[in-house]
Amino acid sequence: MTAEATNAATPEAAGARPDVADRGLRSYYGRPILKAPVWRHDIPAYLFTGGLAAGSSILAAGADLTGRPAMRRATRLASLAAVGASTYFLIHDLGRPKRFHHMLRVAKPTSPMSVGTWILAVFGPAAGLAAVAEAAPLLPRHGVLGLAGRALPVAGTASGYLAAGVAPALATYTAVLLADTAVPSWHEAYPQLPFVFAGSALASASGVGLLAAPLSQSGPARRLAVIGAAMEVAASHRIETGMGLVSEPYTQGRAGRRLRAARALSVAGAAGAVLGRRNRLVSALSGAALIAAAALTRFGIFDGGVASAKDPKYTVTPQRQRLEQAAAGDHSPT
Amino acid sequence: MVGENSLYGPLDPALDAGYADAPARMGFFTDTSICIGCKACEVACKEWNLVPDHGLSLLGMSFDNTGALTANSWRHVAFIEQPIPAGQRQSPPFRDTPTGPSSEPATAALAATTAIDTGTIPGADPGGEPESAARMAAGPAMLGMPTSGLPGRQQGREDRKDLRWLMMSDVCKHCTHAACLDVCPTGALFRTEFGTVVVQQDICNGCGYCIPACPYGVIDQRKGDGRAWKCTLCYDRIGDGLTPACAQACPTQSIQYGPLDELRERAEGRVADLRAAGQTTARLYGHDPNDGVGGDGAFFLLLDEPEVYGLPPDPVVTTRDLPDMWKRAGFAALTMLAAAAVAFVGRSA
Amino acid sequence: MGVRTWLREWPVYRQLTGTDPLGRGAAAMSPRSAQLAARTGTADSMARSVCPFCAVGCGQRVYVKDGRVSQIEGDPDSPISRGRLCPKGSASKNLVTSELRQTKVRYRRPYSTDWEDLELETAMDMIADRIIAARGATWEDVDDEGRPLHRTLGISSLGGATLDNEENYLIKKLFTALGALQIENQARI
Amino acid sequence: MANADCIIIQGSNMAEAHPVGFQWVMEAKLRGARVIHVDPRFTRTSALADTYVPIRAGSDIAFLGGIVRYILENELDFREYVLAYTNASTIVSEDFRDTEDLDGLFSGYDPTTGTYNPRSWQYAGQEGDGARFDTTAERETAGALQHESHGKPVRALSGRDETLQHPRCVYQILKRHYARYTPEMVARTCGVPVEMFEDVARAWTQNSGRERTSALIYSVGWTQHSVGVQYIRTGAIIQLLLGNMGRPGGGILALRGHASIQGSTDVPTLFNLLPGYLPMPQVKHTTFDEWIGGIRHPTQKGFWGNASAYGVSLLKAYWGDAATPDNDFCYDYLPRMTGDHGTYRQVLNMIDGKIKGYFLLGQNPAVGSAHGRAQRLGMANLDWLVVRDLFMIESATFWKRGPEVESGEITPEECRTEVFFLPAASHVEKEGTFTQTQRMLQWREKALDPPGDCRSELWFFYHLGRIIRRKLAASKLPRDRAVLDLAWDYPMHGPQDEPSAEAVLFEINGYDVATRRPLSTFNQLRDDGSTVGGCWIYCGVYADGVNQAARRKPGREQSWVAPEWGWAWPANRRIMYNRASADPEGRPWSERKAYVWWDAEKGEWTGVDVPDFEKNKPPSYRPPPEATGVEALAGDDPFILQGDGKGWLYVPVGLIDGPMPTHYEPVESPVRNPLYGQQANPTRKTYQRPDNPTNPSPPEPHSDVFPYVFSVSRLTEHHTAGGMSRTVKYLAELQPEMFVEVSPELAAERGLTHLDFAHVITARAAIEARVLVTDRLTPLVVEDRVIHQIWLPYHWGGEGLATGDSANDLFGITLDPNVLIQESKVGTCDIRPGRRPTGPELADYVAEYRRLAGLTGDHYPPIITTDALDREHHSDGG
Repeated sequence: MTAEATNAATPEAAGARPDVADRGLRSYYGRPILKAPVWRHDIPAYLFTGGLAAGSSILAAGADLTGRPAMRRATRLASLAAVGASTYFLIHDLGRPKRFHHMLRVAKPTSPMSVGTWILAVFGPAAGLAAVAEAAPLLPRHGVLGLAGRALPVAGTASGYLAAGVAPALATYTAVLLADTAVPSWHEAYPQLPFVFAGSALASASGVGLLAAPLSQSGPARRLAVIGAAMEVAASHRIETGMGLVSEPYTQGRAGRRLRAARALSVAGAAGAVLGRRNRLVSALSGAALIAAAALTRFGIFDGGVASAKDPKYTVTPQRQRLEQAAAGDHSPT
Repeated sequence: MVGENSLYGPLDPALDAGYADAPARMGFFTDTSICIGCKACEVACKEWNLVPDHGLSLLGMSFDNTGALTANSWRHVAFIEQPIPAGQRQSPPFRDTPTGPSSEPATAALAATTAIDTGTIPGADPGGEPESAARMAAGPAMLGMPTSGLPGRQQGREDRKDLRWLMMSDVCKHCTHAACLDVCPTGALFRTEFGTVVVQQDICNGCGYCIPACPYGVIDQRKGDGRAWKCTLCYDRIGDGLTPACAQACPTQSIQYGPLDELRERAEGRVADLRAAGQTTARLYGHDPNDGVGGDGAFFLLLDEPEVYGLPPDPVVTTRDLPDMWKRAGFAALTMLAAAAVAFVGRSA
Repeated sequence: MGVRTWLREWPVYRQLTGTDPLGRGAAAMSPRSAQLAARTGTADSMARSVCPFCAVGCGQRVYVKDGRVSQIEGDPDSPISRGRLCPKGSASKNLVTSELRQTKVRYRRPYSTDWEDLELETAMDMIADRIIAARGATWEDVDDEGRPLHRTLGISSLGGATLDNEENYLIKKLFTALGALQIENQARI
Repeated sequence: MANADCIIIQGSNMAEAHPVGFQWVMEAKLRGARVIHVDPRFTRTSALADTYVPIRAGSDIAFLGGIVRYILENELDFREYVLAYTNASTIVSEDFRDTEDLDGLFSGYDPTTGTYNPRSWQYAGQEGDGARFDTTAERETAGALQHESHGKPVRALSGRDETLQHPRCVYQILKRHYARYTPEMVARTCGVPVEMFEDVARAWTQNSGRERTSALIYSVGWTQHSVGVQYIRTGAIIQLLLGNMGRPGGGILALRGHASIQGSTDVPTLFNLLPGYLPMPQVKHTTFDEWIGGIRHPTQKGFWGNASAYGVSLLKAYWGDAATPDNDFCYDYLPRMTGDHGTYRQVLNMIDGKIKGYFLLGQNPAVGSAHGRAQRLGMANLDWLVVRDLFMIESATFWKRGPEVESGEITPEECRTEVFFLPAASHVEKEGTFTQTQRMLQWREKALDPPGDCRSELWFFYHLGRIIRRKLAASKLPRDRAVLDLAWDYPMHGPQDEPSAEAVLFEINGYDVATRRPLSTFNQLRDDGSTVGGCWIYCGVYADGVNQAARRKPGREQSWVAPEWGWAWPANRRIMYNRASADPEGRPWSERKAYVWWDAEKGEWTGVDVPDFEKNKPPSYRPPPEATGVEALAGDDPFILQGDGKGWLYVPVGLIDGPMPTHYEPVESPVRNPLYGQQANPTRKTYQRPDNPTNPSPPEPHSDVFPYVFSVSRLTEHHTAGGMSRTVKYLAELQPEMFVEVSPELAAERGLTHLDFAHVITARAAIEARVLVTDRLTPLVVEDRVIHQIWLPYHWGGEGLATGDSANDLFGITLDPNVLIQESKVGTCDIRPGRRPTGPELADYVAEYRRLAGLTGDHYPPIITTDALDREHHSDGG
């Protein structure tokens, strides 16, 4: 440490000729300017489960509409499970979990997390009821329960459509959640991030369809898998390459590894979805791949942002450039 | 009241936050040119606000053993040693002394790797940017003398001409457009009638969203406690007409408290005086209502570039782009529905 | 609490009906924040004191609540310090309320490896006996030329620079009467 | 101070040690004053100064002497002031020989006693008076401390030459004495480049005179030297020559380090003083009159003329009704001094087992005093030790923890010392007065009762006295009369029977015995036993029965002098000798610097401050020839406590090491004295014994074993020995670890790395610390060789939250002859990378260094390093 740090202090190691060094990055003892997010794995996990729940309800509604009961059943149950997990992750990540209900104190359009809270407040029950409706066949034919048994499918369909209506918001607001921070690599990515999340939400949901639904019913899932994966891969590619310096964190370290793996799995999953349309096993495998890809994408994006917050250069350099461009016109001292 | 500048641009934050007849906006002006680095502000703040200690660790960052603003340090005094002439000094102290190369870049680079446990999350991480730390310590002097590079390159006698020791007491900026406040999902962070930004500890549930939202890296989470903490500009004191603890203690009035308008006026005058006295590098930071955060409630007079003190050179509040963000999210959402439709319509009908 | 009042205190309701639709300030203010006040204002008593560290003599105000020091800060009235304090002076509350501060008499008997407790009265009595004994054993009445000395060199004392003038006065008065000459303080260090 | 046009800070790190006081320097700076900081190390004070001048530690007199020469050679002195208010024109005895003649010695040196006979230093025609002054005894008893309030007795009348041309007038003698302190010599000695020196000299002189004033600020950076008093004297000479004394924005400000350190010398807890700087009697003073005779000269001018009244009133305060004219007011009860009884003598006596009991009252010598090892070994050899403190300090646990326990030199099972730890009351848990650094008394109100067994010293000593008196009540021994006759009843109050501090302050102030009415000025004190006065200079603090020290009229509601806040001695004067702020005719020297002046209409002195002069004595007043005391002060004698009413450029009597400051090297120095053959102070107080070794200095061999100069001082974040700061979490965390500062050049030379460990070695000890490599330290060229200086904070010890080795362990014990203050600001050492050895190896390690330095057996550095004496003898014809 000593030796290398001492070297680092000499311009040679700093890779700077004197004249360049002057304009080179400066910082307060190399310490980060920003505070890195304190969120643990819960948040990226939630990003994934939230997307999965959203995608699944959309698929479920479609299946309901087009008479694909097996796929409907699978996706509705997946949706409930996912939204349940989401709630757990969100509360578990709080510094004061017992105060989770404080989220309902206010409704702030400026706070994506507040908006998300209210979205979940609508989506959760709806998705839940839709899933419960799948229990109708198990109920006795007569008596009160019988009555319920006959009413449930209707209610299920209705709430299913409601959930599907809210689902796109649920799947994409999380992109704003990350983008609406000072974390350079998240904030700069705000135009693409919603598409990454939307795409991988659809892809992962279709993954469920491919896993659970019989070949006869999984046609839409296959098409959706291709579209979703395409969106996800295309949008993340732009994030990883199109933002100059702040793209860097997405290509390095853990974030880079995870995003590269995600891309591979997405492509494989989509291909499998198409090519394996007559093979139950291949379909199931590609479904699993798409789900894994979606999860890896979220974790990768998350890691990239954290890395960008921890290194002052991602904060200072872009701002310096901005100032120099501004000063290019007038030379008034800042 | 929601106005066109509610998210960006000049604004009276108290009015915007619904205070009909709010008192004058109060704030801090920290004049680093007269800071003696005594750290009375750090201690006075902790005594009044009952802030926990930040732990014992020698950081080797000159006399800074606090490291950064954290949940357990709401004032932080930065120390920077630079082997360059301070503007006011009339005779270079080290002239004719048998001094070799300056050690400051090297020592700063080493200091960049020291660890701190501040009892908070994320607290103050070592940066892993020794090169940029070295350049901080080298100072802007070379800009004036293109022939010489970083001090430390030249050899022989009389290398160190002079020494400048920068000291600066950092604090929460109480932004006009406060991202921490806007992203807070519980309303724990709120705008006071004085235009300051305060965390309400009876509300905060430690969701942690405010922490990555702050463009200055001020707000932080306390271990064990789980909640977010930062400077309150002594909301309880100023409500009773008292001066915030740090400003009251400051021996040289480097920290000045008062109505923001008066402070801005005073600051302009001070900069002019310093420039006239040869302190050409003196500049204000965070005083401009037209900057990226609509101006800071706590602004500074600096003698070097902001990043040298650990401040972002040109912070912009993230919520400036929020409307665009929602728009993009909306497109993506519609795209989802469209995609689903396509997928189902396909050959199923 | 009736549903009505509950509703009226619900920030969302205040956002919708009040002047703060974005829930940034007025609407989001909590009950605690609403009646927050400086604890100096609610203190039981305030004593005007002087900083115990260096010799500048900065004025301090010491606030007491429920028999404990609740705050110590600079006295703005002081023409010496104008209400300002250095880090040490600012830490005065910590100094007097520190958990490390000793509040019980401790006694270490000869050749012992540890402290033991002792009653204050007992300690005072033991110390008095030891002074009398040491004085008796080392008393010098006259020098070899018969000139009066009236002293003991068997007892020493060091300290006083952080004590009050009144305390130093009594220390000097008592030791002088005892003939104990060797009284010294920080001024010589 | 805020009125100064130039502020020179030397021997003080004001911004760090006195931050709140520094606000006035900053204020002056904002008003355009030039601030100059002269210091071995670039500190937070330097950072805010306009000019920083690095200087070799221990060479300040050479630097200031250079300023004196600059003034005299260029005749830049404020002549009118100098003529009227100083002794510049006084003629000195023809027997006087200067250091110019004797290679660094003055005439009258006696090698056998190591002291001077000042006979030849006297004013012409007064040689006899020198004999009244026994320098040997004066050194042993730190006689010069009395100068805190007054000069030594001299007779008023003496020959003068107003033209200042007489070769033996003080002005010419001074000029000759400093002739060799040229800028080049300053550079050679101090390492200060010529033009930097001249820059300071120019700034200082150009900002002094009729229209402008310069202030000089020093603190323990000057006092803690073997020639400390002469450091301050040199500053005083400059300020007198430039006319900066007694005037607003001028003067010399001593910054003291403890809340009441001024008070603890005014109302002393010092062996050689009684309250009000009355000297403790020496054995030769067998009667009251002999004692007083030693204080005042029969024909002297000034307020010390009334010494007998002060003495009697004190004895009345001590022994009340028992003190009567018939028994000399119990003068016989006072103990007598026979030599040095100072704290360092005591410590060595402890080691030798001569002392039975020791009280530590808010003091932590194990860390705070020089030669910590001797301190701890001394305490380990007592019968009993009483420690009164807020916290468990190193001095209370030396038998349990500490370097000697680690090295096995002290083992609890074999340490006989009986230790009582009594918890003390904090400053908010008791009431009383502190005297701050500008002589101002401020009353502290009590906020609450102390917790548990915690008690004030007032409580402890009052009740201790009560118990002792009870136990001795039956005694018939004559020695116990002094105790039993003691006036020792003070009203008590509160649940803890706390004695009344106000009652004590009332006694200190003094009162009329018959009426018990408080006195309002020391002029009312009498020597017939009709008045009581516990400390004459404090007389007036309880004027009109009002506790003047408790006055708290807000500063903003009164003039900038703020006379109604607290109370300053003497007689609430904020600037002493302020008569000098007006010219001899009583007019302000200039409107800009008006302070006090003579109002002819009213026929009285007036101004923004209380005139430090008799209110109605006109400038034109000339005393009758036979007059003595106050009456003898002329209308233009501003220095009312001096024997001749003048400011002394030349001190004919009272100082042990010479009438004029002379540069001597520190006792431990890497270089030969560039100015004289005499290396170090020839009259310094030494204790030559094996347990107090001194590193060799030239001309001795082996000085290269300890090639570096080191200095220690304070950090803003900590307080002295750390007992009040390393125990406080908010302070400990700000400076959590012991460290040592070195220059990059020294780091390269010794292979030291930033933040790694290094250890520092002297003949006494080796201590370790983390390394801070910093440009704030710079090597200097002295005598054509590079001198490296290192710096350490001295706050650390083994107890508290932040712990570390103690820098004071590095020092030995050598004292200033005038006041017996140790040299603990400069020494020589070696520094090595890595941690020091531990356990027994540590002792061996240091011993090996002693061996290399030739410090074996009982060889000690010679006091005299010039043969001038022999030469003189021959010239005298033997």
